[in-house]
Amino acid sequence: MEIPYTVKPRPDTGLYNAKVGIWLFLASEVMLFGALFSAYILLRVGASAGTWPHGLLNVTLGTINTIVLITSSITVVMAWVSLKLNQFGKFKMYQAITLLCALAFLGIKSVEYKDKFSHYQIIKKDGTYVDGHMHGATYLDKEGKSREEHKFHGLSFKENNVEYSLKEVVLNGIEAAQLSEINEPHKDKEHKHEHKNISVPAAEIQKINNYGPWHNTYMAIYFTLTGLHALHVIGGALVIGFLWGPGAKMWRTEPERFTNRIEVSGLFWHFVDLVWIFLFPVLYLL
Amino acid sequence: MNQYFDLTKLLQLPILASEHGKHVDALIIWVHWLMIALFIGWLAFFFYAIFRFRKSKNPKADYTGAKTHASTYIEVAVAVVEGVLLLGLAIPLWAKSVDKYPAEKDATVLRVTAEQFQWNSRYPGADGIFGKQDAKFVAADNLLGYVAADPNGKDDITPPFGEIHVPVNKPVIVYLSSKDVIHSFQLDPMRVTQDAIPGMPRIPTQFTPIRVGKYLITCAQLCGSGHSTMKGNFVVDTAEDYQKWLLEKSKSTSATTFE
Amino acid sequence: MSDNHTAHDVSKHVRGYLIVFGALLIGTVLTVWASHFHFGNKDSNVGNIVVALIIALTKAFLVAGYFMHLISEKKLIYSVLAFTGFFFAGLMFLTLWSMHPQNIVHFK
Amino acid sequence: MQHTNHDLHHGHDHDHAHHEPGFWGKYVFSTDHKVIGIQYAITALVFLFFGFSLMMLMRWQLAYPGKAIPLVGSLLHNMLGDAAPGITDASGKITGYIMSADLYNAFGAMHGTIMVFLGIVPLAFAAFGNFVVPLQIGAPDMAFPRVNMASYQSFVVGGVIMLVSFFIPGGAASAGWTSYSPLATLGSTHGQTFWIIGMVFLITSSLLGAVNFIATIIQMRAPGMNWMRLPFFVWAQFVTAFLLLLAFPPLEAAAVMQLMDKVAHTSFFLPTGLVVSGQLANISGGGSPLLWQHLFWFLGHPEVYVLILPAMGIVCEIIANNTRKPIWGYKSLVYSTLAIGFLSFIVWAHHMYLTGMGTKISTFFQTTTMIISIPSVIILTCFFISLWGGSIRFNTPMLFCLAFLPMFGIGGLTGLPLGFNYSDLFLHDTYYVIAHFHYIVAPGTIFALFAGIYYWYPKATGRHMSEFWGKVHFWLSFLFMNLIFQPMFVQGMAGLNRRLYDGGATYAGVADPATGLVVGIPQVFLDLNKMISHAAWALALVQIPFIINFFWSMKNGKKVTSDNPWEATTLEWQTPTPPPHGNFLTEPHVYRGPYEYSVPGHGKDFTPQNEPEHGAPQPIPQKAH
Ligand code: HEA
Ligand code: HEA
Ligand code: CUA
Ligand SMILES: [Cu+2]
Repeated sequence: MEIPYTVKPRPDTGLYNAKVGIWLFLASEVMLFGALFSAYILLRVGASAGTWPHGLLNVTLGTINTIVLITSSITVVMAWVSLKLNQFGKFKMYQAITLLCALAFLGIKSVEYKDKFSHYQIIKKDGTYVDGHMHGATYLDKEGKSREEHKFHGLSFKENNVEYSLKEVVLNGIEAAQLSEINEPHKDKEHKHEHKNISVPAAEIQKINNYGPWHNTYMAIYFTLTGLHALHVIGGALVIGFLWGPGAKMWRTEPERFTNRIEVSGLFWHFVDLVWIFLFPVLYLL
Repeated sequence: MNQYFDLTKLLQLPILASEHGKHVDALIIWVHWLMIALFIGWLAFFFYAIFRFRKSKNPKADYTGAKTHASTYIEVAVAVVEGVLLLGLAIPLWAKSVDKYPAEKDATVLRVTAEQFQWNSRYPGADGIFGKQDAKFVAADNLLGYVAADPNGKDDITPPFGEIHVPVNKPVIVYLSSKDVIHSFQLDPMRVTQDAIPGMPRIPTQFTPIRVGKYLITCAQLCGSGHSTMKGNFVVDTAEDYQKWLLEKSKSTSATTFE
Repeated sequence: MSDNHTAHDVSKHVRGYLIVFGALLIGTVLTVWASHFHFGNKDSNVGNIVVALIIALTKAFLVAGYFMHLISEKKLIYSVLAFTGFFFAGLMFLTLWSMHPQNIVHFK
Repeated sequence: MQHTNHDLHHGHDHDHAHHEPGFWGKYVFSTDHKVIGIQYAITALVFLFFGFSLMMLMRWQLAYPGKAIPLVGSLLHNMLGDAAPGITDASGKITGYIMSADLYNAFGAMHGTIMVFLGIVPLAFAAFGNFVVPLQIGAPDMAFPRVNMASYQSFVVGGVIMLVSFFIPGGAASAGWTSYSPLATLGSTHGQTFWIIGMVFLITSSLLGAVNFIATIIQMRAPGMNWMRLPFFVWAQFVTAFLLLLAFPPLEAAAVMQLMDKVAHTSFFLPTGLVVSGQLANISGGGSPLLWQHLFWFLGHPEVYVLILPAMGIVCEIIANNTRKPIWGYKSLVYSTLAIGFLSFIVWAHHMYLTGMGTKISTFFQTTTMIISIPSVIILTCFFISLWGGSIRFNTPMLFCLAFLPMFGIGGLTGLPLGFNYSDLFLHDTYYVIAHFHYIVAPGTIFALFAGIYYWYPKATGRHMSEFWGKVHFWLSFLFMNLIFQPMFVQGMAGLNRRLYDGGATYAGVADPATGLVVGIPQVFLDLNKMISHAAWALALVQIPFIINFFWSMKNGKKVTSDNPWEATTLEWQTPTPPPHGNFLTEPHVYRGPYEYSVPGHGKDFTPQNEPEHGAPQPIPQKAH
């Protein structure tokens, strides 16, 4: 006996196996992201006043990425339609666009990530803050010969066993007395912070770290959610890529089954898009 | 209430030294009555059935089997009893213990801060007010970040680790917190258990000791390699002894800081 | 909708897909635009959250409904999703409810 | 698709042409649900025994705190180093090796993890589900054979990661199987990281399995096999699969967050102002330890029903078969199971009563907890009443099933005092809890699984396991299980806490000179530890007959005389033995419910599901070539 309903739907359910499978899988995905969204709400509600950043992310890039994903969604649908209409060439074309969109999305995301890692916050010994992008750092070696760096290498670092220690860092950003001034710029209209280069001597630094996941719970959930989402994008792209390249052979042998595969992979892709539809406002706008 | 069917003997519950404790025991005992009744009943039926319907005795099985509805009644009965225990005892008693706190002035108030693997206590002293705390001031010699400047803190009393005294027959309010991991403040004779969770300052728990004696504080939450040894002494004194103890502690206090 | 489709009624849907696509683009622009205003009373951004969520939900409905064919999907799929939705709601609300400061016994 | 004889043969040549599977293809990378089921079974049994072995070592420490471990002491030391430090006598020479507190905690955490996620779930759900479900619904295989294989491989990877973690510096995870943060996250060793990654693989495995089972049961039921004709075992697996599908992802999310806390130094579960070993922890803070508990128990409680439902399914099959009569109240069984599945998602916080829960929340969760106990009562009651009027055969599988009933009864009933938070106040974290759930999972689930092994073994191998040694295995296991877990109730009532490295010695009762009354745990209850431990080791010994029986019978067991040795009604017995690739020679048609035993007016006392209503029974197809 062969396995039934791999292509034709089962009469009483009206579905073929893979369709049932993917929807069940998506159900579990809903619970996965659902739990993370719950965590997000909880951390946000629990965050003490002024510590939750607003307008930290680059909305333009976020918007572009949203559009990129939406576009990829429509091309996925069109690819499936093309197969239904028996236009294999068009299918190839649409899925190619889909894959390009996937790449574009990941590219833009990595740019955003990179930006966050070069964005620093300094807590000075006097309890005030300096916040901005790393402009440069000056280090001194034993003989007091100074050395300019564009990147921050920690309070001290070693290079071919010469010990360099931090003299000062220059951030391009703002100074603030309270965290809230940094995190809620929209709240206080009175003192307008325009960005300028601020140099901070090592001696005044109480704590310095960049906006990696460790920076605060917002960055933590931001990196976790978008990172997990990015993994889904990669996974989806791999599947679609396979069905576009080597997997496409099946079109000649079992066209119907191949069309189903495209539909199923498409369902997954739309789900990834769907998650982003919520991530975007939640992380970028609110 | 339960002197007629005394399961305490059978259940071997530890000595009871707090006022509300008798209710905890009562609930435990009532539930166990339910369990025992069900279990015996079922077991009896069970053995009778497998004995009477063994193959050698009953070679031909009966297609329909039991035609009774008794089971439904039993199930309903179980549900009802559970409901009664729930609405009659469990819920109201819990509500009482977490919602109705005595006024601080007619209670013995103390803070207990758990850390791996011991119990710190702090009394508000004569003024009855604890010193302020502020994360800013947390430092090696002041791990709870008490504000040195705060006058209320001056007379606070901090006895050595794991030494906690309270007077008998007076409500006790303990404000729990933890420095590092989750611990659980457990006083079996008082029928008290409450987790001490970092980041949740001052989770309160209350009870009224009714029996002078020296009791054990145990930790009821795995908290690391020293979990099993994380015990403390909880001494219930007569009012006078308590005052004496408090007096001598308040002398030595200035010396004892945290750590 | 799925499997047993004649080429004809698939092509009928194409227009629909394109309209949805347009709607999604508009929705995207809309959220961004809306985020520049402040809705509701001034020292709480609940208003904005509501607005943003409404737009997001609409977009989600469009994607799920049309791109994922949900509006014309089989009963089985609906019931699976219904359960999932219920348990998801349970997870989120019960957790948030339990962790609401008012429902945790602590010094007030 | 009715095969004519011709294309049936064709089908076979075809089969051969396709997979001429060598050893690897046949036993290791097989996509045949039966082979995968057996792979799961053996692997899980080994893990089960391993998990038990960890506990036997812990039981030594509990019975004889600080005494040198006999037999394997130096072995432990050689493998784990200072985790099993040496102890010296007066002259300073090493007299033996003991278990450090950290090792005890690691073993405890891993015992829990291994037993639950690498022992019972793979055996009860994956192994039995894989082997039996497709056969019982009349399907040629699972819906997605390759996914099925992937699920098993992911399970093995997860298991290996867990095992490796014992040998990394600092040893395995040691924060309990519940891995509460901050304890799990603080500290510099990587055992917890391994645990999390291992869990991610195990979760993936279960998710793939769950999707596959549900799809299979929905899509691949043979003609006539409508929902109310499904054997109860299939129903149990169906609900179980949904529990895994929807309850595991939140734990996966939690695991990801804990992983971030561990490797990316985030603070999802770490609050502000943590003070670790004398100084302020260098973390951003702002997280919540309670969040982890909620996400863990959101899985945790459904998980416990994952441990019991398949067991109930097995018990149901075997009771029906050995009472030779239909199960009493099949419908209420099904609905109760669905109810349990549904409710088990909204009771989880009964594990968190003492985290400082307000009245509203505790009322809600107490109530749901009490409600969920009712369907369990109904299920058990149906099983009891099914005995009434039967013609009971006491073979080994049946003995294990009969024992399951009261054992589950004890475990379940003792859940009630835990379910009321006011009594849990005292019982929480004591050995009463340990006894509660072990009664359910050990003499409960494990017995049901033993029963299942003895029952389906002939179908899988074509041979019976020895009845005699089976009975020996049963009676002795039954005795020692109870000697192990019954005393734990007593200890728990006396206030002895779980997870105590020294078995409670620190809390040993002392008479207070002032008042004369004894506080702490009276010595008698601590002495029970020795008795329990001896019983545990004895339990291990009496598994030897089973292990030998299990392997020996593969070659030398009594050959089955027919494809249906137990004279059962369900479809798995209407196939050749062992079933060929593709299971059924011709697609079976189902005409009736699963338990049509002793139907009045029928010659024999069982009527297979696929036997046509009128006329001669379908000839049972003989072995494939
Ligand atoms: C398969 C596993 C399983 C099952 C089925 C259950 C079932 C139940 N459990 Fe249990 N439980 C666990 C596994 C399980 N539990 C585990 C592993 C833990 C500890 C986790 C940890 O902290 O490490 C735990 C802990 C635990 C707690 C937390 C205790 C604490 O930490 O303080 C609570 C509290 O409510 C609880 C309640 C219940 C209840 C009310 C049921 C109910 O569903 C029970 C309903 C059943 C009945 C009421 C029995 C009816 C019996 C009959 C009808 C037959 C009688 C037959 C004869 C007499 C012949 N359980
Ligand atoms: C399914 C779950 C499960 C199972 C089956 C068991 C089975 C057993 N458990 Fe365990 N246990 C847990 C889950 C389980 N446990 C959990 C979750 C905890 C809490 C951990 C924590 O605190 O974090 C715990 C804790 C725990 C403790 C408390 C430790 C402490 O708090 O410090 C103890 C103490 O005695 C214990 C003992 C036992 C014993 C003696 C068995 C015995 O019943 C074992 C019986 C096993 C067998 C009989 C083996 C069968 C297998 C074979 C015979 C192999 C055959 C092989 C082939 C044929 C190839 N367990
Ligand atoms: Cu502190 Cu356990
Ligand atoms: Cu539970």
